[in-house]
Amino acid sequence: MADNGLTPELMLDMYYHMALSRAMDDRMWILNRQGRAPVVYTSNGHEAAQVGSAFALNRGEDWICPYYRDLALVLAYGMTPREVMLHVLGRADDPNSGGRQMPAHWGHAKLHILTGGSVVATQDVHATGLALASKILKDGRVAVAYFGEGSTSQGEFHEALNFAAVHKLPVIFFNENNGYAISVPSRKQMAVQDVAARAQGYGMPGVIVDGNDPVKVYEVVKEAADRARRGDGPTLIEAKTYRFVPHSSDDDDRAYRTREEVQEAKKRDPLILFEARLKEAGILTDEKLKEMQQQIKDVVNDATDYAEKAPLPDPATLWDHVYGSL
Amino acid sequence: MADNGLTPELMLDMYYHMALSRAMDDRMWILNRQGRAPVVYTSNGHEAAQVGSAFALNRGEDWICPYYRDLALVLAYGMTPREVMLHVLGRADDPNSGGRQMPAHWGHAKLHILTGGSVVATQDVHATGLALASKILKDGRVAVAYFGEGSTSQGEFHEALNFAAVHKLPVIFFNENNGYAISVPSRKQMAVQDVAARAQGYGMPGVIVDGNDPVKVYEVVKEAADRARRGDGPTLIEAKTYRFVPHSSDDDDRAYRTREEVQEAKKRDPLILFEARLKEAGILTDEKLKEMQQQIKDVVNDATDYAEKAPLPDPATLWDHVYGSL
Amino acid sequence: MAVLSYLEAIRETLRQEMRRDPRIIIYGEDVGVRGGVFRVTEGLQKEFGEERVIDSPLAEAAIVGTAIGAAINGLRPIPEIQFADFIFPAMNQIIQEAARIRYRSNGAFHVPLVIRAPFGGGVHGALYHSQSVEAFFAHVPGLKVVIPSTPYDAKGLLAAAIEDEDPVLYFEHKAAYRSVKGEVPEERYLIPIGKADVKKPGRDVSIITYGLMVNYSLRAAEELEKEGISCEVLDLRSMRPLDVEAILETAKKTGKVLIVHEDNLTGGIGGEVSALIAEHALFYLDAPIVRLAGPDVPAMPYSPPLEHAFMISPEKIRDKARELAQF
Amino acid sequence: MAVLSYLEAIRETLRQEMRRDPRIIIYGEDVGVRGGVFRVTEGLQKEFGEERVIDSPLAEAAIVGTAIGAAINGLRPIPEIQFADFIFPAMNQIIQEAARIRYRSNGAFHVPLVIRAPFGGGVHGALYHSQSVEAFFAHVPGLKVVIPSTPYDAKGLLAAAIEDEDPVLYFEHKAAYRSVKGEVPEERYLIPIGKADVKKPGRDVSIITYGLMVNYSLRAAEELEKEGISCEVLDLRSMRPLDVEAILETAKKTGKVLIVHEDNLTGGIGGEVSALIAEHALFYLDAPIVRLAGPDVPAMPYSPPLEHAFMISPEKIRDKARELAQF
Ligand SMILES: Cc1ncc(C[n+]2csc(CCOP(=O)(O)OP(=O)(O)O)c2C)c(N)n1
Ligand SMILES: Cc1ncc(C[n+]2csc(CCOP(=O)(O)OP(=O)(O)O)c2C)c(N)n1
Ligand SMILES: [Mg+2]
Ligand SMILES: [Mg+2]
Repeated sequence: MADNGLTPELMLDMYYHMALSRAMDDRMWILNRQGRAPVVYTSNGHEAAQVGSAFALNRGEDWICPYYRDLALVLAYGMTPREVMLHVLGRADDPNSGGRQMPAHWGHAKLHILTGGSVVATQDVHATGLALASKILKDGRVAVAYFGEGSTSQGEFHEALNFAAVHKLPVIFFNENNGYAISVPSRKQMAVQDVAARAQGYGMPGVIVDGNDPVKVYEVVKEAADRARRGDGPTLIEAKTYRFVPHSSDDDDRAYRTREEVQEAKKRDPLILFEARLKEAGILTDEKLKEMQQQIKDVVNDATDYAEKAPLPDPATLWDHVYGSL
Repeated sequence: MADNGLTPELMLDMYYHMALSRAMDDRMWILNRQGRAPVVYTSNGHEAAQVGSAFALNRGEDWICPYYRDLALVLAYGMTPREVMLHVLGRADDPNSGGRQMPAHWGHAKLHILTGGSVVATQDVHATGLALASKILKDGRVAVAYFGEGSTSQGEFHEALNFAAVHKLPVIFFNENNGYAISVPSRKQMAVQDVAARAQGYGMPGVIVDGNDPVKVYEVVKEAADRARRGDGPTLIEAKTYRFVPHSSDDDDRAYRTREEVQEAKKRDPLILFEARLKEAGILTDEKLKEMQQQIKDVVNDATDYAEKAPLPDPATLWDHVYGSL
Repeated sequence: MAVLSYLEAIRETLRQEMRRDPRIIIYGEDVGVRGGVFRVTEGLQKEFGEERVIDSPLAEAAIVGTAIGAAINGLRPIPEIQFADFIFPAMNQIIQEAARIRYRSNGAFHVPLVIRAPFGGGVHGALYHSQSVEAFFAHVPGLKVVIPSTPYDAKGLLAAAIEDEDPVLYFEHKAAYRSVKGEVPEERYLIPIGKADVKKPGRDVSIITYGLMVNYSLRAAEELEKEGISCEVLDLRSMRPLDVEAILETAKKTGKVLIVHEDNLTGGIGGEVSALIAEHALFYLDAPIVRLAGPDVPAMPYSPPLEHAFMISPEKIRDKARELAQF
Repeated sequence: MAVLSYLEAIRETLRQEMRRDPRIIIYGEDVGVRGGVFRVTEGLQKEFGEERVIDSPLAEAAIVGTAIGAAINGLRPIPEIQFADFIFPAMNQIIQEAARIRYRSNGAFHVPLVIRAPFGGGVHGALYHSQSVEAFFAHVPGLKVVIPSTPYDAKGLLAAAIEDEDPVLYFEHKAAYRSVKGEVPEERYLIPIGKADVKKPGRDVSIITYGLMVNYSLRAAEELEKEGISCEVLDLRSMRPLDVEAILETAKKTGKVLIVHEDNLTGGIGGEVSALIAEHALFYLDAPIVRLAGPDVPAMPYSPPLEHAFMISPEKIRDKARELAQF
């Protein structure tokens, strides 16, 4: 594992962010069930794919363009748990949107996390545009768009990949393929098995990676980023993953998938797998793990308390930021 | 050649329609230069691809969804030269649009030629929808969308192919790849050589065919139509072709391609090649050719005269056909 | 007569219509197995099968565009856009294709198509699950746009939309889905598209509105009644075509007009309604024509204080109507 | 001062701005080698290179969407949509993304972007090369929409749009490209977005309009002047934000308002202008507010008699204004 640049410290840090994300996620759902958050989304199950990819980037400098599924990603990219909770609870100081957007609509200018709306696949095009500017300005940045496999049916996915390939832009298209678009299974979404199969038709590499393995994900993203920075153009990466809980707090996944299927998938829970692996490699000890779990508990509690005490937006601010100037 | 179902008579008829289209096309440009037609488009150079494909279909029953390049196609599909000229000259009796649309915006309900607008690639989706209905209604029809390679950059191209593949619809996507989208060469349009390369990513066959050979085109379209009717789903066909004249009468192609390039391409003029081939095979004699040429001349003259004498639309009809009923 | 919710009225109408006409198909994202994210189409796939209730790929242009093709080839498709906010990728197909096909083909082709979409705010949907998009389509000749305010109207307008030979956008207010209930006859009936409905007659002020705001306006009117102010509430029902006659009639009757909609003020339906009155009933007016509408900010924010500040409420309507009555 | 055509004014402004600011890039279909289908960008790729004047793939959502990304990462993109009619595939990027990014990010991000597109009819462009699409965007908070009527305004408004920190739609009337000429100063100047301009003062009737119709209205006003009817012609210049003050001022001054646009009547800018007057200047009016606009048919037909019947002409404006003066 040494030659990929991942030190034990970095791997522990990866694990920390995966576990932190899972804990934050669990907390958000509790807040929802308690009626304190009208709606929440989840990254439960996607943590390895997201954290692995984040660590392969020049965090805070490269652009990431997340979607609502990407809690673990933005945490690994530098958003603090307090910031996340301010967002989830729609507080005035939410750096993502000042409480304007639904939870999980990320955006953090200082961290180079692009603001996202709800319309799927638009960020694929934005990432391409960020990369176009990077190419022209020679700023050395790579842009990464994150998206679900369902969203690849959108025309804008296609337009983005085509444009990026023609102009050999420093952009990575990172697909989190969890097999479902809300209730629609991927066989009703596309007639091929793999999203990556589309890459060839655009003239870019298409890479499939085990989304439950953060190290593998780290490696392929690193390679794609290197390629992008060398001026060799975009890469489409498909991380095979699974969403362990419903699409959002408004969803009920029992309508469209069996409990057996979910249980089966959970056998490959990336958090548990990575924990075992780190322990096996002697990187993570029981003691360290306990310490980390306590730390995470504290951090999540702190973030929740902090956000719950934070003020809601002043209604008068409704009119702010429509335009820069009129 | 016998086993493909193309009798000498059919091949002569193919040739006739190719030559007729070329003559109609030339006449349209003359009308434009004389100020009698404000704008005209062309199928000059695309005749083999269009006529070959038309003959492979159940003409008048299967649906075709043409674009502005498809004069030879609609002629081979049964639109009469008079009807074409009524359209080109914006006459009231134009069956395509009653003089409402620009020339080359085809549509003929009785012939199952779907009405088209100018926005490229929308017809790809309509063909898919026609085929969806055919599958449900089991009417045995195949739908064929025709489009340029430039238009494959549109999101709707992607959405159509994906939808068609998922639902295994009886539809054919027929690309006329002439290497340019107005002035933009295909290397600036896509990072792959062949449009057909995209088929695999949708889970359908992608077939490249020499667009200057009407028989080859006929054969691959026939095969795709059989496949569609069998319930095996869509096919993407790419006919390699070339446009010998400017994009439209408003274009000046000297701005973006050399005369040498055009001359070189004209060495493979499908009309000349097919003529030579039919002569060689003894299907076309000099005498027959002369006779045909005279017939075409007469037909084109007749169509032009007929259309020029035909009345323009009554201004009061501006208000017709906004709705079926209010 | 059965009392149904707004949502149930829509579902039962879909069911009744599908039983009546085998050419009807429904499709969209999650409409099949899941029965739609709001469960409007729940149970329909079970009854009518996977071929008539289709879980489509996540692609709105394809959803609408293939529906156009299917309509032309003999079906009566009722595609669903999961949220009205997500209709923009299909704008090109709706405006450039569906709306113009009859006209551009000189009547040779037409597109009988009903596009259903939930719209509107007040449900913590934030910027992208709260939008009102009717004004974009009401501007387009060739389209019809209807918005029911009650379960009764929901049924009659949906049946009429399905019966129509042209593309109809049918917007459903998601805050009304479960909160608005009413009697709905079992048998099929049509409410003509393009006809407004006086939901409450009155003398002093005309409130012209549609959708959920009809319900809010009725509440406001009820309160004002106690104060001795008599409001007439005109439910437009159809945004295109507008019922010009009914609009002018109520304006002439009361001489004071308040137009209410949740959509952003500028460029909304209200401007058109006001302009019609200002051109054709100007001298009947006793007061300026007032519009009460969503503020001109890009879309409805999430956080409750902001959402509340954005939304039109019965109180806001009452206050404006009172002001106008006292003018 | 040099006399330039409307088209030349736009081209020279692009050139001047690109020389001034190296962050500006232009892209779109055929804008490079071909210099645009109308030749607006002719010579720019030669001067500024392939990296700053880019022939893009045929994909409007990508053209606008990548411009959004590029703008956020430090460039000042000026994408061209080849015809305004082809802007619909980019609707989602313009309305849902460009317009809402500042708001949804609470001001953390913004999108300085100018989308240029030729619009309008009267040039045998038929249904898909003649459309007026400004009303769709004028309805959207977060966007600005400008339409110049003269070469002078074309320059000043384009420079202002480029200077603006928010997305601006800049529509150019294609019938004005070569037919409208005027003096244009060499040096850079800005015309503030949101300010209308009295193109001709008058006493009897206010004609409120924009784009090519300003030129037609001036012709109509000139003729009426001979008949002793004095028209004021107000050029809105900016469809969003509207110059409410200027609109009310002219309405109050003459008491008779004729609103003219080429876009379809219903749901067009005219309704909004009329509603503003009916709410804020009602009692100054001496006559109904009249709108003269494109007919409510899906789009402009090709054949000359139909195109002629659709288009607003100086004569039609003159007749309406006269009628109003005599009211
Ligand atoms: C254009 C658009 N249409 C519909 C939706 C509603 N919607 C939100 S998420 C979703 C499914 C997305 O599935 P996928 O892309 O696979 O991502 P996942 O949630 O599985 O990570 C849908 C249909 C949307 N957000 N945008
Ligand atoms: C959506 C859209 N954008 C732009 C145009 C303008 N336009 C008309 S034809 C054309 C080029 C099309 O090229 P291609 O698809 O290769 O077809 P060809 O003309 O070469 O047969 C363009 C850009 C259009 N018609 N539709
Ligand atoms: Mg998914
Ligand atoms: Mg081409």
